[in-house]
Amino acid sequence: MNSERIVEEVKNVLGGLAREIAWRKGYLEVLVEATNIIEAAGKLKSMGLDHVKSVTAVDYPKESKIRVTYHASSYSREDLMGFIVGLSVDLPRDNPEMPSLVSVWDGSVEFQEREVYEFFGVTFKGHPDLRPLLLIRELAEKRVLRKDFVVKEESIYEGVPFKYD
Amino acid sequence: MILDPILYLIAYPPLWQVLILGFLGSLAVAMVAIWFERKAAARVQRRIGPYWASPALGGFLNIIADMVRYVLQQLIIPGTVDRLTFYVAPIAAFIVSILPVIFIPLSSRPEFWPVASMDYSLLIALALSTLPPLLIIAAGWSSNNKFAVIGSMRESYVITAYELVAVVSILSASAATLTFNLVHIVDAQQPFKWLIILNPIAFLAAVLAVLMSTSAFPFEIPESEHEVVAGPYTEYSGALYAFNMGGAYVRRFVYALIIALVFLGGWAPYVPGPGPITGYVIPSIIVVLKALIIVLFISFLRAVYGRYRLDQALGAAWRLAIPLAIVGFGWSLLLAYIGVFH
Amino acid sequence: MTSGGLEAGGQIPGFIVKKIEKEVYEIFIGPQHPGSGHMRIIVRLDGDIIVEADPDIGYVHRTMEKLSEVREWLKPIPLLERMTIIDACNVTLPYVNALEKLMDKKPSTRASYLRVLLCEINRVASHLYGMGIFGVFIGHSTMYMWAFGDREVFLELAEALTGARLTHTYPIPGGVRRDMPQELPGMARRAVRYMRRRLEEYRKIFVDNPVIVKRLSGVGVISKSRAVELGIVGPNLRASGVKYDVRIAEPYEVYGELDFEIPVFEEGDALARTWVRVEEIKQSLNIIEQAVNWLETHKGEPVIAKEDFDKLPKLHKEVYEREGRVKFVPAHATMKIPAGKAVARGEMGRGEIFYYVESDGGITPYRVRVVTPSARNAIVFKHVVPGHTLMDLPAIYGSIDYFPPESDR
Amino acid sequence: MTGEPVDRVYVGNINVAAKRARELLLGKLKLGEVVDWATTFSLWPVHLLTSCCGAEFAATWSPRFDAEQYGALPWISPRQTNFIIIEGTVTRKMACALRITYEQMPLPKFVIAMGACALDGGLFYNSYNIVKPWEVVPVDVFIPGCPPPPEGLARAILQLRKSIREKKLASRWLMEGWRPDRDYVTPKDDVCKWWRP
Repeated sequence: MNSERIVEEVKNVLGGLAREIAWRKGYLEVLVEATNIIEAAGKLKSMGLDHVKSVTAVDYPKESKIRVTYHASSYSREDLMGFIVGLSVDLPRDNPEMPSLVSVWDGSVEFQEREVYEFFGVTFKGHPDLRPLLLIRELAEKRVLRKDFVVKEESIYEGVPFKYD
Repeated sequence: MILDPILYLIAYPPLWQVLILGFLGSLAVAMVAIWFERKAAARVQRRIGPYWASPALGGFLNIIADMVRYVLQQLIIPGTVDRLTFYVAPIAAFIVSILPVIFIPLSSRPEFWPVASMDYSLLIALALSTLPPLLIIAAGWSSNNKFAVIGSMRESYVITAYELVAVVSILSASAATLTFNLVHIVDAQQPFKWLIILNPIAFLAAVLAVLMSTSAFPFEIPESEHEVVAGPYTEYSGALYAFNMGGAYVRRFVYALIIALVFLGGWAPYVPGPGPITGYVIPSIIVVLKALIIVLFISFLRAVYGRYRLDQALGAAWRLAIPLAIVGFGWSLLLAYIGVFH
Repeated sequence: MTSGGLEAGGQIPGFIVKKIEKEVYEIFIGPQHPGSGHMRIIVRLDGDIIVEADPDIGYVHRTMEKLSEVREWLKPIPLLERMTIIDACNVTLPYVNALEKLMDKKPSTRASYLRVLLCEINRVASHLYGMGIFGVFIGHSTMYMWAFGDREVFLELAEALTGARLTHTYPIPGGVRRDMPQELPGMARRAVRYMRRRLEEYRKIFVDNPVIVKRLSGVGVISKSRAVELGIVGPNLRASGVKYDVRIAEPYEVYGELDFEIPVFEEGDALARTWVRVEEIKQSLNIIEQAVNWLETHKGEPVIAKEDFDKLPKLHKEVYEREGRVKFVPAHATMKIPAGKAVARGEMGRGEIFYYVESDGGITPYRVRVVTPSARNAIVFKHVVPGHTLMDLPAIYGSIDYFPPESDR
Repeated sequence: MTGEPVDRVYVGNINVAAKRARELLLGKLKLGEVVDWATTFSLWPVHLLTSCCGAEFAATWSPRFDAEQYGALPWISPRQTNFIIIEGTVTRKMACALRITYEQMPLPKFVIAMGACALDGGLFYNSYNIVKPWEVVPVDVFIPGCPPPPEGLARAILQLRKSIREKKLASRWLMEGWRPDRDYVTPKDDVCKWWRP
């Protein structure tokens, strides 16, 4: 299967749900609304993307949003094994909240959603066991992977303010 | 004379036996066993093992260093334990482990072993050797530690499995020789009518029982460190832990002594003569060497096997070892019927 | 078990008194426990049966994702390899691949072969590490010692190639740091011969040992469909019958040109997972031989990308000619990478590793997301362990080859 | 015995007796040297893995380096050991475990800190989740390196043995109750705070 065919198939499966479909380096990014992400995920799963490799969250303070991407791929369909589809959703930065996809992708997202919860403060509604995984409570409340949590850095750039407004 | 009773008391043979053979002997054997266990495992694993403590002795002094360190370490008594039981259980277990030695003869000369020549010595020795596990369970229970409690529970499961095997397989010697007296059992095997040759099934069952009773590999289950840390001994430190650890090796040695007498012919083919050298020293050395072979064999298994799961070990005991022991017992009755020993 | 004082609200320092459900026995395995490694598993027992297992990880969380964001592009390489110090090339290679995707740079073929060579050496060492730990978990200390002793052979090979026992920092964007020394092919062939002989002895004492077989078969069974749902990776996945390996699914470097097989077992139990590792060691030995043969016959190409090599000053070229060692121009330290998002994945010894690297055009990464095989296998504790007896826990733990620093990052 | 009232039992002051016995054993009978010798050949590290230097810790006991020849044997439970090897970084979660393990061990006890991370944080110096181990427990020997090779760890064990023999570290606790060369390090803030409800 080549890359055009997979774009076509994803477009067919998702129908009007996808706001934007574009190739990044190494994966196909599909942007959907937070409200219909469960529907979109279910459709992708029925297409054969049966597990999630990574639940990636990126903080964009300039645009005041957090983008959560589910990098899904397939174990059962051999022609899909070589591709990764990223199902993305943009969340507001001050109160990020989205439905949990544990009901769709089961164990493969369970711990990673807990990670995103503790690092970014994204609340996953419907997650069976949402509590910090790696961090202690005190640090989890600081949302350490957001850009406004700054760690000190001693380097040749010391003194230069290292800030993402 | 007034000295006579004192001399008699000091030279009272059972006391000597407990003091010399029982305490010092078992201690020495335990140390040799631990040293051998570490060195043999190291050899199989292409290592050196303990060495620099005494290069000439192959690192044997290292075991003494460990012992000294344990005895003179701080003794921690956690605040949550049941104090009396916590102190008493390991010491009592150690003493009770040694006690069967009183009833184990090392020579057929009655002047050296007045108690041991009694008619039920095998029965009493066996009965005493089944006591220590109860004290180990008490030690684990009094520790008020979850791992210790689980270890104690496992110990109690294992007891129920191996005790019948140990008693039946060792008593099959009595069935063959028609006596409970250990001296008579050994004498009946003179010179080469050893029960290991005549009844190997019972011997096999007895060795299995010893493996299970002293938590040797592959049945090291009550102290299986990857689930229950040190099992019943988790909270013990310093000298009390040394008692616990030494106790296991002493028990192994005592069982090995009984097996050496019952199955390996004791001091046979040697016939003890008069006098202390020919009547006591030589036969006892023969017996201890035979027992030592069994102990070292058991120690060596550590390098070869992993450990069974609890249910598998219990299954092996109930499905394999108990039928084996009963078959061995029946085989002994057959031997008695034919009249091999008489 | 609790005395009256505790129930009455007495507080002991370091202890927490709380009510737990009746008839359920809660034990905390780890982090100081012979059977836990650097993590804690909270196990609830009903009798001897585990009814609930809750992995409490994060004891080795060293915040690598955050630290990568404040270091220049090359500096995360040594940082990230600390998370799986025993598999250092495999764990950093996808990060380098992601950078290469962003920069549109291709490494030279010789560099690709050198990377593959080190990756396979690391894979063998990593599998031996896993098998050794597994051995000691089920009470077989000889397996531990043998595996760790033979692992030294491959560490020495890696040391000859890169100069470091564990932390190689070998791949860099566009190539590798050093060329292969003269004596390496001979060493590698000897090591391969030795390891093949030793695998036969492993089979005798461990994999075919009756006690071990009885202990492992039928334990921790993960069915094919369940393995896919849980998203587990690596040998654990292949032991459940899923033929998935990144080296086949999306060949990176020169894996597409090499000849090797992916061992797949159907049983899905602890024994099958052990067998997968043994078979993978055999395949890795084959790849090492092929890579060494290729490298011996194709000399002369630089070990970094052609356009980078041409830009090197004269002195650096001389050093390369003399010592086979690439010296960085200082510009590397502050290089900028075009903005974009890239994803790269690779097959480590323990399974698939996934990198998401985002650049905003600056001198540091904007975001580095890494999902390691152990992080994805951790779910097994929660969903597979319940229902087994307590004595099966170390068998399952060892057989999935879980390495906490890798999972915690 | 006859005729005298038996209403009083005379016993010695047990503290005085213990002190005298201690002085006799350690002063006249040279028991201290035996203890020091025994401890040098019986340094059993507890099974606490703090970070990735654990890979080299494991290799130190492997056949090639075989630290057991010095009498050191990794053992299971802190109650029965006398020696901690801190393998690299100590995170805030692990600091609690480290402190509890240290406190559970019987005296005399020793600590070796392995790796650059245990010195000042190493590569992770600016991480938000690490603590310096020397703020949590007193450390006897530091080993630099990232990770230190097995030879380094073996050498640290030899160094520790040397200082035990020279400074009589193991026997002095019998006399004085605590190691005289070292203050009792207590963490500034509660390392187990995260765990308490």
